[in-house]
Amino acid sequence: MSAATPDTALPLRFRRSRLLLRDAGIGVALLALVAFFALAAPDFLSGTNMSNILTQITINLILATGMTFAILIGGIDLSVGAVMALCAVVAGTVMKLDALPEVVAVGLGIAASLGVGIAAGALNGFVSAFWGVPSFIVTLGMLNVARGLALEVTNARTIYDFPDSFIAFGTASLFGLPVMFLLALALLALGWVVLTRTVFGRMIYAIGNNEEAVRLSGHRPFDTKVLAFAVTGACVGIAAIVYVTRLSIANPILGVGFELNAIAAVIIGGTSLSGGRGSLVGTLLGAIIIGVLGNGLILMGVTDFIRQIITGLVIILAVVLDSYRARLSRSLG
Amino acid sequence: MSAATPDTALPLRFRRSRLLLRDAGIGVALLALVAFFALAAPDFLSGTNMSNILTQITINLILATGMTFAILIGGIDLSVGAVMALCAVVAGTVMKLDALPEVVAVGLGIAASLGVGIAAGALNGFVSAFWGVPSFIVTLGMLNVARGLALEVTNARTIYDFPDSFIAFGTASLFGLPVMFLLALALLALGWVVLTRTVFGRMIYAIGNNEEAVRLSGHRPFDTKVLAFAVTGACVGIAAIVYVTRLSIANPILGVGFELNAIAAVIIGGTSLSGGRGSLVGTLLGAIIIGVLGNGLILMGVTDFIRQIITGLVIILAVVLDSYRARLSRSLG
Amino acid sequence: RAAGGTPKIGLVMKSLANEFFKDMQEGAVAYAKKRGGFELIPVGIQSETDIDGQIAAVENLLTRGVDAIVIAPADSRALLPPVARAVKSGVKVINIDVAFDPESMKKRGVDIAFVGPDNRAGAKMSGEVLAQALGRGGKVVIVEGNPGAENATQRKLGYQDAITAGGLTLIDSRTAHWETEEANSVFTDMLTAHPDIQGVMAANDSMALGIVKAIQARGKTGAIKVVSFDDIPAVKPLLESGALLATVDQFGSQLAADGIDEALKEIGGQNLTGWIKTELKLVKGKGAA
Amino acid sequence: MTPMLSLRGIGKRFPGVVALDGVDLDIAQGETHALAGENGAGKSSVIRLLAGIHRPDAGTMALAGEPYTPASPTDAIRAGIRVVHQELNLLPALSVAENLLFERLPRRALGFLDRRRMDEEARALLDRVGLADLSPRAPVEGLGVAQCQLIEIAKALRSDGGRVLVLDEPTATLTPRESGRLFEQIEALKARGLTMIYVSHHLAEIFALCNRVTVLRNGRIVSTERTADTSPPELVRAMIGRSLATQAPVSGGPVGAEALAVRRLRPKGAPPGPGLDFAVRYGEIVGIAGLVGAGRTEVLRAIYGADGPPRGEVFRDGKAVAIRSPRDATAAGIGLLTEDRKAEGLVLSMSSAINTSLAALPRVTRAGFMRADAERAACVRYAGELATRLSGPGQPAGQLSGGNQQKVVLAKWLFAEARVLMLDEPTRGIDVGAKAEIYALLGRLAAGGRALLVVSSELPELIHLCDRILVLSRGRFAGEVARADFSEERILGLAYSGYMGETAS
Ligand SMILES: Nc1ncnc2c1ncn2[C@@H]1O[C@H](COP(=O)(O)OP(=O)(O)OP(=O)(O)O)[C@@H](O)[C@H]1O
Ligand SMILES: Nc1ncnc2c1ncn2[C@@H]1O[C@H](COP(=O)(O)OP(=O)(O)OP(=O)(O)O)[C@@H](O)[C@H]1O
Ligand SMILES: [Mg+2]
Ligand SMILES: [Mg+2]
Repeated sequence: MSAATPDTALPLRFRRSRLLLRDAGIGVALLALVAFFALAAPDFLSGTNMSNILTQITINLILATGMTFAILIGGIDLSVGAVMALCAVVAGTVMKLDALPEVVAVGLGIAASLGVGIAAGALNGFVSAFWGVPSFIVTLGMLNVARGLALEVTNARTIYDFPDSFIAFGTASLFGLPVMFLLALALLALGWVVLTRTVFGRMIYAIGNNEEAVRLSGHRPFDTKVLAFAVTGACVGIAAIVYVTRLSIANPILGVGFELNAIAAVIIGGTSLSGGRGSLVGTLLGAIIIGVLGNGLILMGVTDFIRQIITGLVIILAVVLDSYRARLSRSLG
Repeated sequence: MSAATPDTALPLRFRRSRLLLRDAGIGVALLALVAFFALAAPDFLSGTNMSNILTQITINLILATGMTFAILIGGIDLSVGAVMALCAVVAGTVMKLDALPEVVAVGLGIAASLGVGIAAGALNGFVSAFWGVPSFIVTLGMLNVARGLALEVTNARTIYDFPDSFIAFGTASLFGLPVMFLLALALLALGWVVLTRTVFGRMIYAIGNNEEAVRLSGHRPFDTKVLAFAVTGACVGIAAIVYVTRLSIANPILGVGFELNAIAAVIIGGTSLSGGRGSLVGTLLGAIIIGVLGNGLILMGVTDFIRQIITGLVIILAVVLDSYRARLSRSLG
Repeated sequence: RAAGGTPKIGLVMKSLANEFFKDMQEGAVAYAKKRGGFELIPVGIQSETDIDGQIAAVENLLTRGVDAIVIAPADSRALLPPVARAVKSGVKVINIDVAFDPESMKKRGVDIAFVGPDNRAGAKMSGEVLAQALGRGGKVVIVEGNPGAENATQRKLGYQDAITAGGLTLIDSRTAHWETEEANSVFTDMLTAHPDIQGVMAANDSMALGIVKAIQARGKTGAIKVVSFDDIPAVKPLLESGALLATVDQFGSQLAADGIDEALKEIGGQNLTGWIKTELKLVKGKGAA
Repeated sequence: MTPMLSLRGIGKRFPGVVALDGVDLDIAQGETHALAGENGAGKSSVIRLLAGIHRPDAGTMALAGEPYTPASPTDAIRAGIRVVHQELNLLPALSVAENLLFERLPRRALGFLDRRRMDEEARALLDRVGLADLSPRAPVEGLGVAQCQLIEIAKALRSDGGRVLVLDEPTATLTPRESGRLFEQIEALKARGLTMIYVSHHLAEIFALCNRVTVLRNGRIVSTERTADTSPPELVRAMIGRSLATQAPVSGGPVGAEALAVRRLRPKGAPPGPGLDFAVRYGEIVGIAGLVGAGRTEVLRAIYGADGPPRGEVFRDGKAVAIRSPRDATAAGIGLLTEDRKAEGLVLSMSSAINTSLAALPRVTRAGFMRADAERAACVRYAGELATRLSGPGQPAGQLSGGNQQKVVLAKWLFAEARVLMLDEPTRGIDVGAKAEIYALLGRLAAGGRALLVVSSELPELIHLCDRILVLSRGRFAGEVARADFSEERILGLAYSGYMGETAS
């Protein structure tokens, strides 16, 4: 005999294909949706509309990329919308400093947005990891703090009239695709590499899986947690810049409810709310589903209230479909 | 040895006191808060103000009671605010049916609200348990469906002018306490009995901890899950009635964001977001903390934005304090 | 009460996160400082729909023993019970911004004076500028505020009045919940579905900002005309460039101050009722007739 | 010579439990030192102190003469102490290689994983524990308990076990084949002069592998002796304070009617073929033997409906029953004690009493309300019968020692009183004294007319317990052995047969 574990090869191959299928599951839901809208709304497949959809999902995609880090490590970040507003108004304030040359002001503004985002994220991570308190509550607190700060620093006013050179980015295109979307995609790809190819990424999955086991292996989950939330925060900072360049305003009440959209993209994409399982590929698909749904129903001329009802139903349907895919792949495996 | 349980009596007493301490932890935070406001805002401790606070937390308390069931079993219900609006407008519509005698119409309206709430909750539970999909997404979908339906049935209009006999309940007092608050308290007490003393409650905790072990012990977690979400829904139906009797209107946009407040009360109260751990006593304290905070800061005359910032900080502080309590009780134990 | 020193006036606002109400409150505070002789206690609520929070605010003001309340109600009926209770306990109440429902007031046996602009008339003024620019048969869409919000309803009605009067064709009407980003997305999609849109009526300036960006992104600047409501500072450049054809200033910063004035009159013994209309001004952008 | 590890006056208390009390222990450089003792005696507690998970309340530790005060597992690992804990601590969503190398993932510049080196290192480690055919890139979830245990062991073998290698019941889930492989590794490490601490309830292993053995009882040291100077019976006496009567094989009662039968049963992952046919009668104890991965667990799970409706037919009392889920199975009077107590058997954070009653709630309820006293009484009763060491019925199952957790799982199924009881590795981690009690208990159950189906990786256990043994090999029955023909050689021969291609014996 000696063939110790004789039939492992087979299930392994199965498992590989199962992984592909896993992402494909929600992809099928997306394809179905696209096919439906292509038939139901003539303009849906047009180039402009595709480009519009990509523009519309850009901010959610960036936030969801960051949110994926927080959720994978077993946490959640409810503060992204409010912190985004804070980032935007801080960046806006800096960019409008007359004392500085335009380029410098814009550069500093971007840096400030990133800085605020990272600081808020790291603080979320620090408080929840250091005192071992649920990130749900910590980030709920941060939501209030950030929103209050944003209102306080602007006194509830909208900041507007930014340098044209900066605003131009918001609507620029490259190879027919919105530059901002390409940026979001690049960020997602970077995140994917980090999550799947680096020690930091593996640590995130590991902590989300079994934090105790990570500790027993001689690691300190604390550092990784703080860093993961800082990544979420960095994405928020970037999203804020994208917002300002696209809409050329920064106000303290922007981003209300964006956290739910971002979380929805992550969870529809198959990432487990309890951490440790999921991928950014899923998040991309999840964000696109949400975007396509909003766009397609308007193109079809569905009225507001009915649109909201259908949106709810399709979100549920997508994950239900996904569960059949999971069952199928389980019975195959 | 074989002396199976040598020192049973001692540790049991230990455990009892630890449990008390567990709830006490967040209670200490509450006491500190009350003491602070008593000093900082002279009117805070007045009878009218106490009664105001109780009235103000009533709806959140009812929703949080229901939410505790959903979270303990390992789920969450994001749809409570929207379903509450749907319940309210359906109840409102029924109550205004001219064909019916007033008493009958009011009775039917209350029944309708409960019915809609229970149906929505059971549907949430059914979909998430049957297809094994995260309740986060299912209830997010339900949020949209219910809100859309509420807007559609009312065409975004407010329903008003309810029978006085019904409205009178909203402001009635008993022994100097608001009747509606007493109702909420009774509901919470009932929930506490169900959770701690019945088979159903036992199942909820066990499933929240380890669903697989429960299933393999020969149970069907499915039924319990559907029922638990139906309880959440029933609480929503009751909250809707309280809303209507208190504010004497029913409109389709009421309850926006109420889910976050309810979840916050539950989590501040020490219930674990991943299920299986927590108590309604904690939820009560959590809801009171949120209520006292909002009320006290207004009485102190803190401006709105600063108030929001402080609210955020205190929420974080409360759970951090609670973590010290947990550490303390662990080291005692 | 007034006998015991300077009168206290509570000012109950809606969400101060809204620029309009923030202006209003600041105007009131400035006015209080200028005029003197009374103490002003301003309070706000977290969100537009936080009726419960506003009731709590009213109750808290009563706890603090104010002599008068100036209120911008979050709901035209739900706030009446506590306010009516206040009136009956001798507290003077002045209603600003959104009027209490007359029937409900009658039922509760109170008649509270309303100081505020006519949103519907204002929207009609703004809409008429668009009607004039497009001529009869012009194809327009409305981007609405929060469904169920009184202002949103009034402004939509006003726009519809202008559409009827000007012979315009309304091809779509959707909500963007008062938000810039959502308005940008929603209008972009409306434009895809109806490439022949010639004009937009936005229920507030924040949404107009997003709509103008969507028009620019399509390269249709000038081809699609926009009117809106509020006249916040951020739309100044749009008015100057003509990207925004018109908006309406309802002098929000004076509204609360006016309300306080009336409240002081009541404390002084007068009894005010009915609608004390405040000024509305049409602000025209470049290119508007 | 200074000992490698030295413990002086170590004490550790938990609420209501004194886990360790004045423990003095010296582990010499290069020796393999066994810790023995009943369930809950404190063996794992010693190890958790060494591993930096807990801190002693009293006493001092020294490593190679230096004071040793680990504040966290990190410190312990830095000091060169490597531990295979009694319970699995793997990361299910991560790959085999990542789990193996998790303490220090091979990295390149910028924190990138060095996947090639990872595969290579992982392969080498898998090789050493006999998992050569497992792909390093496969995720750990979906692997059997035994494979997971081997991965835990392989993890600790990296860098040749550090300075001190601690193995806490490493063989509890392994069949003789894997255990043998492990012993080869231990011998090789011994030859290199590595210091080891070895915990096991299998006395034979202790005598075969270890130089000295320390016996713990109730948190105190009873004796430390060279294995050459003692004997298994003496050791047992030291552990449980009395001799263990040599036991006659368990004898069931008079064999009755057919209680459970399966026809053409095809469990999950079963090879193509006609499926399995067998029956168990009332009063009978039937064993299922096989190597790890032979599919024994899957047979029990299939009958129980744990993976959905079974493919094939199941008969109870001669009548076909439709089983779609475990609930149908329990309704038909079938119980299953699962193999993985942590994930499938227990609700760890809830009390022992709650865990005891979990499969028999109607027995402790009245009109939908729990009868807490009845529940506690049941827990106390079974704790007595199984000699479970717990501080009280309220103690959370997760705070019990491994063996005592297993006893609570057993208590759950005993309390449920299923007419047909299937047990998957029922004595995993249970001490010798209690094991004897449990065998007697199972015998009494059978004598009382129950039908028992037992899966075990310990052949002596099956031989002692069963009336018949079915041998599974690669998902197929390789044969059935009657009590008269029981021998380890015979059964092992059959177990291997499926892996020998055409020349099956
Ligand atoms: N975290 C804890 N809280 C309370 N009691 C504990 C805790 N950990 C261990 N104990 C108790 O300490 C005692 C010793 O447990 P330990 O795990 O050391 O036993 P063991 O000798 O390894 O037993 P086994 O052979 O069953 O593994 C047990 O009574 C156990 O219940
Ligand atoms: N890589 C794998 N992929 C899929 N299934 C596997 C894989 N390895 C093992 N299995 C399944 O799990 C079972 C292995 O489980 P385990 O190692 O516990 O062996 P067992 O015979 O089922 O039970 P026991 O451990 O009691 O011997 C195999 O029978 C096989 O069906
Ligand atoms: Mg142990
Ligand atoms: Mg097995």
